Amino acid sequence: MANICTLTEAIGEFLHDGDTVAMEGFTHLIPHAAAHEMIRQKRRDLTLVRMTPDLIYDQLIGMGCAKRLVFSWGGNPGVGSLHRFRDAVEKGWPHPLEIEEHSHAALANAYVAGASGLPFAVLRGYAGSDLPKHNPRIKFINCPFTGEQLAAVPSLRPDVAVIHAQKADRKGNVLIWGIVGVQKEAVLASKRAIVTVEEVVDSLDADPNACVLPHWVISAVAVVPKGAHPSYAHGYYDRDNRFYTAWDAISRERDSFTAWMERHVLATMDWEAYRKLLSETGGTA
Amino acid sequence: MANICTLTEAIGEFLHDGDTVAMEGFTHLIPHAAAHEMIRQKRRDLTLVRMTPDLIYDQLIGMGCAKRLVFSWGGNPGVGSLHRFRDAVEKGWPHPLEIEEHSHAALANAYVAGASGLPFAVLRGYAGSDLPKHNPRIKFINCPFTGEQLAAVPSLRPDVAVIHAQKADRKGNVLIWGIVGVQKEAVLASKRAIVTVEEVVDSLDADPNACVLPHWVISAVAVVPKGAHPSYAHGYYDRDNRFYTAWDAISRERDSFTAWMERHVLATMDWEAYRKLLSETGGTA
Amino acid sequence: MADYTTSEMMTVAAARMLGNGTVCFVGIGLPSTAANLARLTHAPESVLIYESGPIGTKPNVLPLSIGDGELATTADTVVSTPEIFRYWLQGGRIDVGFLGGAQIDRYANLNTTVIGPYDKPKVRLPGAGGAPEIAAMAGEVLIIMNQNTRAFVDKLDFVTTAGHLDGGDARKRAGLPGKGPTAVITDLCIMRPDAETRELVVTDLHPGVTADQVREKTGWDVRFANDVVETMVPTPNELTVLRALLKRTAEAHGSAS
Amino acid sequence: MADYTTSEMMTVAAARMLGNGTVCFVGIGLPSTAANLARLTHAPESVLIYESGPIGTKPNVLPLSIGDGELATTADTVVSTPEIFRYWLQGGRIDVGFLGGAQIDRYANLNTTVIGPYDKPKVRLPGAGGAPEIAAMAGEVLIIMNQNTRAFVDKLDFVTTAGHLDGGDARKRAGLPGKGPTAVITDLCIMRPDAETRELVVTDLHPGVTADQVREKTGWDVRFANDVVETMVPTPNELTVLRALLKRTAEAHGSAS
Repeated sequence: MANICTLTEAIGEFLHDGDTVAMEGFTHLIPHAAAHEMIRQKRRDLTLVRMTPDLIYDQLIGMGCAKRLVFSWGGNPGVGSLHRFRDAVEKGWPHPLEIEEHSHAALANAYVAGASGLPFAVLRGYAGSDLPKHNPRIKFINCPFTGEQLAAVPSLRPDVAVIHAQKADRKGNVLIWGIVGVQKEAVLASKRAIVTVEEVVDSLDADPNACVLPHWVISAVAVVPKGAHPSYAHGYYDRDNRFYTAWDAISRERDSFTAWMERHVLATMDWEAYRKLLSETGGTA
Repeated sequence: MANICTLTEAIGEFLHDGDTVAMEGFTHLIPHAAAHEMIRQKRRDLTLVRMTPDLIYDQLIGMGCAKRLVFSWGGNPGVGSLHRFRDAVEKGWPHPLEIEEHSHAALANAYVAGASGLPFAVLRGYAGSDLPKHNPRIKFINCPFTGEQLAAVPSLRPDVAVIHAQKADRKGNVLIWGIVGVQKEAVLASKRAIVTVEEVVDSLDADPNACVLPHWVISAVAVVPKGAHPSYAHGYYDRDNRFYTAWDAISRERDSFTAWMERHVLATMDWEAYRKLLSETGGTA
Repeated sequence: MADYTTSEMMTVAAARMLGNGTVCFVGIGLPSTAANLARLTHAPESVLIYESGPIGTKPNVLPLSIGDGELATTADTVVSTPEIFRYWLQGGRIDVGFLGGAQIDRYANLNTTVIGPYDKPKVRLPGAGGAPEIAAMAGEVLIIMNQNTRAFVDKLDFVTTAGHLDGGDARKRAGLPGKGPTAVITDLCIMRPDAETRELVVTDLHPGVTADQVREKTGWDVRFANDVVETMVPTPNELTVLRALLKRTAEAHGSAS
Repeated sequence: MADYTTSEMMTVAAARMLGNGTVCFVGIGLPSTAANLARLTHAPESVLIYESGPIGTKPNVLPLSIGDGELATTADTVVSTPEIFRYWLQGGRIDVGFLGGAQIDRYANLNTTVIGPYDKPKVRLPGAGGAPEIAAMAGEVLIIMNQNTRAFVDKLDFVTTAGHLDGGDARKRAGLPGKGPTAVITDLCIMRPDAETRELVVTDLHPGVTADQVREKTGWDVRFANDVVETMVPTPNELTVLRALLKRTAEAHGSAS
């Protein structure tokens, strides 16, 4: 049975300095509350894996939690650049960030391979691209039957997956629906899994073929309402597009970023306090 | 948009002599009506692919439709042997049957690879088994990153997939639920797809993440109520376990098998006439 | 004294092997009966998975086929068959694989493929199904089979599914991740692999069964542990639950149209 | 005369490229606007697929992100992201890939990775996303980009996504299955690859745009077809539908909390 506990306890117990961490959610259900808690608990030297680093990793990178980033598209969706990501890559602030860069198809396949207990993934990918020249973890192999050349990437086997989901039942079985992204694969590829949920219910009332993660593959479930904000939770709340736009200004300069994070994350006790502060200050500022 | 037509037309137009045909359904939703129509239309020299040949291929093999069989478990589930399959393999009746034999894991992976446009599948499989000694289409490769040895099988790319589903909408979008088996992969691995359904409805009313096959990957949809019998259609009718038991006696001898097939399949015009005859003769005899 | 059958003894003995909370990949037939008996008695939190796709299924009646609707209706979730083999079995999520077989040898290798030569079989058996990869990937493997000299043979015509291969560390050398078979439960006894040689050794005799009876029904010169114990007789509760399960099952399947 | 903007002309011209019934893998931003305009005008049966998982989506307002809830709510079905890339894109089910880009060269190769050296970038761009495999696997590729000399460059610092590589049959030799880019639609013109060399050639000029204007905004010595045609101006219906779509979108996203 999954451990149903607070987010503070979940991060404290199951996510450690130096871990390889996959926090997934494809614009939907991004586990922002969990990232804040990692920042509060001052996790360091993390290898962060995520197809789209997005605001969630911009914050972790800017706050010095990350040593290495594995990713495939690093922008602020619909807005522009991730300034903290760029500052780390271009200028090494707050410290240099190693990057391992892939395409979406390759990372999606690498998660599938990880979930499948395989050491590598095979895909029709990267032909003609310069990415393999700069990433030694992209190789090419030949089909043993046809001789065709195909790309290969190592599977992802993170120490911890962190995701946000709509709901869990009292045993810790978790239901995700809508844009399900790569979360099931991220959880099953990882040694441990932390799930934040909008609510815990008596029964999931899920379709037989819905995306349900059984409790016994999950280390901890924490109830964190609105825990995906500014991302969204289908059926609960919409994407806060204004926050994504506001983030561009907040994060553009080191000082404004640091001041915002100190006030909103480090100086708040938990996600509830942060959300309260945010509502008092007009949502973003 | 998928062609909504009769089963006679669907088999006539999209399934030809010499084709490689995958008829899937994992004890659930086995497309028996379509197999009868193939027998009526006297298809020959087929390569039949199916994880569990089951009664459906026992009938096709015994009626001389098959040249080759690709499979991973050939029994009458819960009852015993498939006598027509055994007679073909052991004694070459009605003519010799080439076999390509795999494990379930390998065939499931081969369908996935086919659906994924890859020439081969990689799996942790076959270690210590004698199967690779007798099947040259099982090879072993090494991971380009770790050097580990893994099994490889060619992907399945059938000419036609044939499946039965609960329902389609008027455009030909198809919904499958319950035990979904390997049907989505079989359809997407194949060049053409024929789907029989219990009913056509105005709207599928499906969960967002339900197993839906869009109309534009399907060649033809035919409405055939009870078209999976003696298999079952979840939400419509149960598995006819008595028929599976009765099949053991019907199929044990060549004469009784041939007589049964002639009377029930060749002498009936279509599935509706067959079902009527079956009900008049007490369900099996 | 014995108000139970040898078949009931076998099923009960096999069921007891499944610890509570265990994630078990269940084969159809005898393994399915035993796994569900475990779930309905001492192991209510065990998680049963069938290769057709149901995860955490709690069938009220036993499935006749590996993909009965009852398995889907009572499951925590139902995934595709490729997902079962890829993410759940090969992904290393299974504690126990519970298998039957047509033939077994002293190293718990299984044959479900052919009697006689592969290309000219005397008897064509159903084939591998999920067994080779279940036996390879599960943390450990339990095998349940009726014991007789046609089934317990000196040499297999065909190794469909690797147990301990030719013994010792052969399994590890072949790259098989799981521990392999840890017990074979029959209608007469329980055998377990020797710690060194991995040859099956009789460790438990069911009540009233003699060593000679086991020898008669085994196709090799079977070894016995120094301290063979007697299997505990089925408890009244085990028998009640098992018989009710089988009765419900017979009623449900007999009345299926 | 021109009661439409250059941006509207670009979007309308791009939308017209999508045939009805086409299965289109849609990038976010300009491609998404154009694809949905096509769907709402001449191509109601086109099937739009986004890499986040929605298949056959019919959003009433444009998504701001690639995974907006609107895409899921209005889709025929929503699958996982791995499935999108594996079964649908790599499986060869996509007719048209519709992409944007930061930089393009004369062979329609795209850079969305870095300006400057990879290990010491002047500007770190977002990266590949789905583009390399979309451009590889889709039957053909349409590219929509605003035209200027920072974007249309003589030499890319980094080839993220292969168009026609260095021209001729280079694409085929590199093992890329699809036909590659068949048109680049900008705010000034439409370019298409030469049948032999695969170098982009201006084939259509938008109304009022001169060849010199295009030359000024292109970082290489751009070629023109012998028979350059003028793009048909946006029809009243195209403009009405586009403007209503953008208005609905602004209202929906502005009011999001």
